[in-house]
Amino acid sequence: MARATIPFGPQHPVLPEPIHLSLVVEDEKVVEALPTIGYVHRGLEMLAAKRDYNQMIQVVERVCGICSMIHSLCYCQGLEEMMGVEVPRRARMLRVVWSELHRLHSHLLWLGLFADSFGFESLFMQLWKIREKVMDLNEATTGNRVIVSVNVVGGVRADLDEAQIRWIKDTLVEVEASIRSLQSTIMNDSTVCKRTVGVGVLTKQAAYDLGAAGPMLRGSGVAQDMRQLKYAGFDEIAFEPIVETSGDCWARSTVRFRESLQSIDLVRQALDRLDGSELAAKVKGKPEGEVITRVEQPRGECLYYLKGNGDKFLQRVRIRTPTFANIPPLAAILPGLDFADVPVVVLSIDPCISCTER
Amino acid sequence: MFGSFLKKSQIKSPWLMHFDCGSCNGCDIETLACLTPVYDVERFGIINVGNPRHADVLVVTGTVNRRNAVILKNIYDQMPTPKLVIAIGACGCSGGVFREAPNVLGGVDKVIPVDVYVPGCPAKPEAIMDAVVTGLAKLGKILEVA
Amino acid sequence: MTEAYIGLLVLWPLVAGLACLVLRGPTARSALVLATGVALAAGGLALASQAPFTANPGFMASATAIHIAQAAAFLLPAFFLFKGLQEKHLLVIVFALAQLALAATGEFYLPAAAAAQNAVVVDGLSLALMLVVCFAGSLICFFALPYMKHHEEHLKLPVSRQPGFFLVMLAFLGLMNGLALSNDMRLFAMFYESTTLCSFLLIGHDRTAEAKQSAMRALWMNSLGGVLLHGGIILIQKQYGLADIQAIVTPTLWAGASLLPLALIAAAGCVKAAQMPFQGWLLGAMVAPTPVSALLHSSTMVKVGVFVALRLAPVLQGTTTGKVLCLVGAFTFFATSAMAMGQSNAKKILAYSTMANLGLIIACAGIGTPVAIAAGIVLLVIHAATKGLLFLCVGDMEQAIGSRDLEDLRGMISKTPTTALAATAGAMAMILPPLGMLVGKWAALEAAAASPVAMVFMALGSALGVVCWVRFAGTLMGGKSVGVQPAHTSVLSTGPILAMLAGAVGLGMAAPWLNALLLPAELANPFAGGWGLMPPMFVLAMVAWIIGMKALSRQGNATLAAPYIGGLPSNEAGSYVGPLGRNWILSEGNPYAPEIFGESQWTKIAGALGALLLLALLGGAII
Amino acid sequence: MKMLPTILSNLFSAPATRNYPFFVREPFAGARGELINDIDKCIFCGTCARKCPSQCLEVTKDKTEGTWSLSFFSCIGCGVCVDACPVNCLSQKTTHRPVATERAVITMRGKLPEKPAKKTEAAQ
Amino acid sequence: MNLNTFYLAVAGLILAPLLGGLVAGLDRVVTARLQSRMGPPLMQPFFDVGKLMSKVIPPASHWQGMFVRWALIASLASDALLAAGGDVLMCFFVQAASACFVAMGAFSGNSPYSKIGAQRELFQMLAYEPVFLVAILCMAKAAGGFDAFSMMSGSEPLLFKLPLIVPGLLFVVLVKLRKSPFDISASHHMHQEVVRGIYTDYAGRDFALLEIAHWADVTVVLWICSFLWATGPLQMLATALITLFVALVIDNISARLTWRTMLKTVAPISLILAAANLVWLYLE
Ligand code: SF4
Ligand code: SF4
Ligand code: SF4
Ligand code: SF4
Ligand code: SF4
Ligand code: SF4
Ligand code: SF4
Repeated sequence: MARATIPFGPQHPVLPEPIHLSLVVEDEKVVEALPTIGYVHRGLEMLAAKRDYNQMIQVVERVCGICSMIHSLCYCQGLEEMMGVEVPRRARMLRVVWSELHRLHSHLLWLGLFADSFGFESLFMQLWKIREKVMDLNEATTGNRVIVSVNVVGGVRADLDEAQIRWIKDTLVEVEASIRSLQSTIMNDSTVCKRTVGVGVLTKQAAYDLGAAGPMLRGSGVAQDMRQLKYAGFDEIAFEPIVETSGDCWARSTVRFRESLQSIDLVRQALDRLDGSELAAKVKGKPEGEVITRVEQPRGECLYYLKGNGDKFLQRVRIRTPTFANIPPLAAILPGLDFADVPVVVLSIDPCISCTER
Repeated sequence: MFGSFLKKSQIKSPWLMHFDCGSCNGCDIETLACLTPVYDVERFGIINVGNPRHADVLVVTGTVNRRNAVILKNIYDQMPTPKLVIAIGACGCSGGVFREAPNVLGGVDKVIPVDVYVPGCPAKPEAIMDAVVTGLAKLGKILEVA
Repeated sequence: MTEAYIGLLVLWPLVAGLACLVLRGPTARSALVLATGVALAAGGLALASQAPFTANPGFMASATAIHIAQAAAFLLPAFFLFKGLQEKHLLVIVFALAQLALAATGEFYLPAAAAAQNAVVVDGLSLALMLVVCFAGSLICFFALPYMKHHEEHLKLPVSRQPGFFLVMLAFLGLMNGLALSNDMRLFAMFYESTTLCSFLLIGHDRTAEAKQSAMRALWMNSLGGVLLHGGIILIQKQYGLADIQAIVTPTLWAGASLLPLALIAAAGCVKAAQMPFQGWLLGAMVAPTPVSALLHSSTMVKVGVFVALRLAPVLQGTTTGKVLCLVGAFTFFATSAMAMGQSNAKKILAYSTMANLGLIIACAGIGTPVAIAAGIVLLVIHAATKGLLFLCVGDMEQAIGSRDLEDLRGMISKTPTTALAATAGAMAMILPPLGMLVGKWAALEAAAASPVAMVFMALGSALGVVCWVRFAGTLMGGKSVGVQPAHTSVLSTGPILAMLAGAVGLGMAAPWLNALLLPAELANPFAGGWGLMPPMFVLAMVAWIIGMKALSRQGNATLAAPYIGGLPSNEAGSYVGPLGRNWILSEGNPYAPEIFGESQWTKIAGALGALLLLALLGGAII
Repeated sequence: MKMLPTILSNLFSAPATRNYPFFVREPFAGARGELINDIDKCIFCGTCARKCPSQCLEVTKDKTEGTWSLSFFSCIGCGVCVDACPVNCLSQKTTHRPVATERAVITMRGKLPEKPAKKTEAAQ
Repeated sequence: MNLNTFYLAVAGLILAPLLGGLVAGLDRVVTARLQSRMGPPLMQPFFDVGKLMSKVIPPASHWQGMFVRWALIASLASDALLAAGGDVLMCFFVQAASACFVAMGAFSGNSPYSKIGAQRELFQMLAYEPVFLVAILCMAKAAGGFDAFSMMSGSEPLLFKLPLIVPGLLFVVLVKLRKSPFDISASHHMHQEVVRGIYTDYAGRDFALLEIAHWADVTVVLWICSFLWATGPLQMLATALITLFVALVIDNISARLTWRTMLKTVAPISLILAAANLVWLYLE
């Protein structure tokens, strides 16, 4: 049987982002997969030497344009911890609102791309049509569709008025109904199941051993979610991680599907808890010391290590992103797959290369 | 008549190819959003193709770093002429917020000629549509002259 | 004069072969082989110009000839028995003994059959086979001259075995001619058995363990065929006292009678034509030098099988035996096409495709209408040219690169351009309209309107064949071009290839007229029915050819675009700069879907089904 | 199969497409679009340039005149400068910045305020 | 061959690709509407081809130009054949030849995606050709002749005698239109692991000609489908349009399958149904 090499990427239509996989296939079955990254590396962490700790908020937001808000949230939380700032309750709840809206649009986006990876174009279109409503919510409340720039050290820069809160709630009712109408397609459609059920199975033990994160981990049956750490406003909000056990592409998409509904619920809970407190606390002094903070991004656990030495420039900013954690499990499940399933499985980890390489 | 039909069709059928040349995904996703129902650039005859040999318009997002510059050049060279290049976002225009980062070259025009720049971070889908229209108008002028 | 030509066709090759044995020099051998080829071609054409005719040349019509045939009926099995004992091969022994017993029954216990009215009867069918032998066979013998020289250089033999080899090769042609021409069952049986002998000798020529094993397998299977044939002959002898083939194949003779004798003979044909489950011997024949495979596959041996079936066809029309035979052929067509799909060994692909096409001819024979028979003969002729061409090409490429695996033959277009292009053209000739094979297949499908199941098998086999050949041709055309490497060339290897190519294409284009020639007078309009489509299609094909060549000449000198490999830079043709900044080879390989087209499971399952169908063939005749 | 109701209802209802550029939706009130400077108000204090995360502003001044230049290709529209400006002369339109075919920098000149020293004193 | 046949053939030669282009335009508009989009103008495919015609690009292989032109001629020939009332079986074989040329051209290209696309195209041919062939045999049996005229001149719709070949024909249409779930060798849309698959290496003018050949193919396939209700030209048009619409709907409600699934399940099932129909015709 003859072996063929298929260079998959870095410019490849299935993946909007550049990563390269040298796939060796035999009879269109993968026998070897060698990943290469570095095509979107920018050297972002080193910008900390040139941008002060406040300016870095805008920089770390651009680690990734999909869950940008959650990056700045994590960064700001780290600084707040380092500098001992108490964030007002309204700001913490607003952070939940926007971070969950980000998760919602990220999951819809991902579900769409996932659908497209197995050639279900109309599902992609439908999901992205729904997503536009969420993008409108972002734009109307913060001024930008994608990179909302609401976080500052000590709180947030934007606020919601009553009319906006009502509008968000109304829109979310519509969005929820539209998402639910696609549930049977994503979870039960026969052709979809043909492509997802039993494809790219990652066992619970392997997920744990290889250090998977986020929906990839929860799809394999491990109930771990950084929101359990009760950062931002999660201390007051009822939250239970969503878990599936089959560990295949179906489980990962189902986790994300259910999480998008859960996010809507979390936004509602947070909106109900908005009180009249300040938007941002006053911040005094310069960051000093080191701190590690973690948040749950749509793709999983994200970790920031920050070190300040009393200067306005941070001495070190290190970011470990969820996709980075999910690449070893991916490399483990690729061999043995049908070549046609490679994009499905690669997308099932929700690869975000720009955060992996920063 | 046939000749003018061919000229017209070059403006009526821009197939675009998107390359993420070191972006943060913000602009990529906005570019992709252009294809979806609310924006639907297929109205202009635009198809997103994944293959430079079929593309007329190269849409580049991102900062351009030392590693992907050669890939960008490769893809550009593989496109048939006449071709348009659209640089998307602050990153594509100049390197944006990252232009002083160590691995960033800073802007698509450092590697290949750019026809239209779309500022913004991320560029809005409307702005991207504007860019295509502007680019095609530019192409139309070139064709008329030639 | 006619008789002299017949003598030339049958005896000259034998004599020339013997001369090869005596004059051992390569020059003399080449001269002899070339002379034989020319003589056969000339003789064949001379005879063809007179057809149809009957004749009684002394060496075939005399009592001595019959005596020789009777003696051969004992001597040949005796030789097989000897071989079987020598190799301790049980099946060979059993079948040789059975043959001896049958020969004895025919000779001593039954009244002798009446001699045939005419010893030689030449009609369209025999003419077709004879011309195939004279032209395709001769070309293959020419090709064998440089091939065997190279082959022996490669094996580093101390003493050349070529004299013996060419003796058998040439004699084979003569015997085949005899078989095509003879109208007496006893003579026919003698030629039939002697082809078994020749193929046994040729397959075992290399004397390796594998060659020996394959030769023995061919021997036992074909001896079984011999047993069936003799069984049929003896039943006819007992029932009618006939040995005149023309008399036997008149449908009125069999009205109301059991067709068992004919079923037996048809089954013998199936064995020779390597129909399921007897595909094994023809596959094994692949170990022999390529000219042998080419000879066995295109112009001799297997053609005996379909020749027999087509001979009997008029009687089979509309009978159960005919229907089952049609199924046997159609099923083999389908099953072997599927097995070809799962193969990367180029010679095995050719082998399976041979069986498939023979299956199609057998199916035509089973249908038995004049239209179907004509289609079968057209297929027989064109298959000979096309398959001969493909074998020669693969043999030539194999000698150039030392492998016969399709994966290694990838991109041969840049190494041995002429041969690879000829092979591509051959592959196309197998599948494309308006070339002959496809046209024959189409005629067969339309003629098969009587049997829905056979039609479904044919539809499947047809698709499988198309896919298999496109992949074959595509693989030769594709791949990385690593620059033209000089390969050995000889006029005697490219010459026959080009001649075969001309034959395959020319005959393919002439198919409607060929078909018309073979039909009875009232149907013999070359453009009746769908055949009328052919002339416009030729015109179109010509136009396409010209336009395509223009495009080729325009693009042929263009600098090629760098390959699109996801934007990665390439260092040199066929590689790219991949992980770790290293240079990675862009290797290529076809998927063969072994879980669907795996050889072993098909051999088992399809073999069993084929065996069942063959039993049904015999059983159907008894009932 | 499960998608059938959705696509059929799509077929029989109006498309979701906004026919841009023939139809332009009213931008959201708070949208952060094109950055503009009411240069007459600007005091060329340079706060915006210091705070800008993208470092795309440059403010210089000589004795009587100041220049404020924005390399708008690098502006990320974050609005930090708008927030920081002490005299609120910076603002962001709700519409996006038009596309350009050339690289350019926006440079604005203005008179320095009458008594800069006084102003600083007053602030103190 | 009389003059009438000749005119018909020429009409088929010219009209069929145009019809195919319209079908492609209709396809894109209806697909867009099913996805809640406005979609391109109806004439968009013609602009696309015009655009491709005027592009300048080096070929990926010296042979592609030749194969493309052969494919185009074969496709047009199958159209003309059908229009002139020729043998439908031969029309099918001629069209298969066109597909073979396209695959050969892709094989001779230099990108790995093009070659995988060609391989997959072959597997697709393997899956749909027998089904299509058996369907045509069924039609021939039910109509009493292999030529297009006898299939078009029935007094009563063939559909009543041939209900079981409908799934098979739909399968063929989906494959030929390159629609989900069978857009395996080349997808119209960007996101496929093999890029544009078999079309990856074709570009510029060659690609434009290929597109025209594809239009001609689509016309032939839809035309053959319309034989199912061939009691008059309007009915045939309606049948073809309904077939097209059903194919588009299926495209929009299903994911792409793999060639293994196609070869192991879809193809055998539709073939068995069609074969059952054939046997049934004989038993009747
Ligand atoms: S190990 Fe520490 S000191 Fe050394 S290069 Fe890394 S960060 Fe710098
Ligand atoms: S732990 Fe991080 S820095 Fe260390 S080798 Fe791994 S990826 Fe590199
Ligand atoms: S996916 Fe990665 S890069 Fe994108 S927002 Fe999330 S963590 Fe950031
Ligand atoms: S990894 Fe990035 S920051 Fe480090 S040297 Fe390389 S380019 Fe520079
Ligand atoms: S311009 Fe902004 S949104 Fe676009 S890629 Fe750059 S950082 Fe991301
Ligand atoms: S909007 Fe942000 S990036 Fe732009 S000039 Fe102001 S601070 Fe700088
Ligand atoms: S901060 Fe305001 S006043 Fe100061 S320089 Fe900037 S725009 Fe002018």
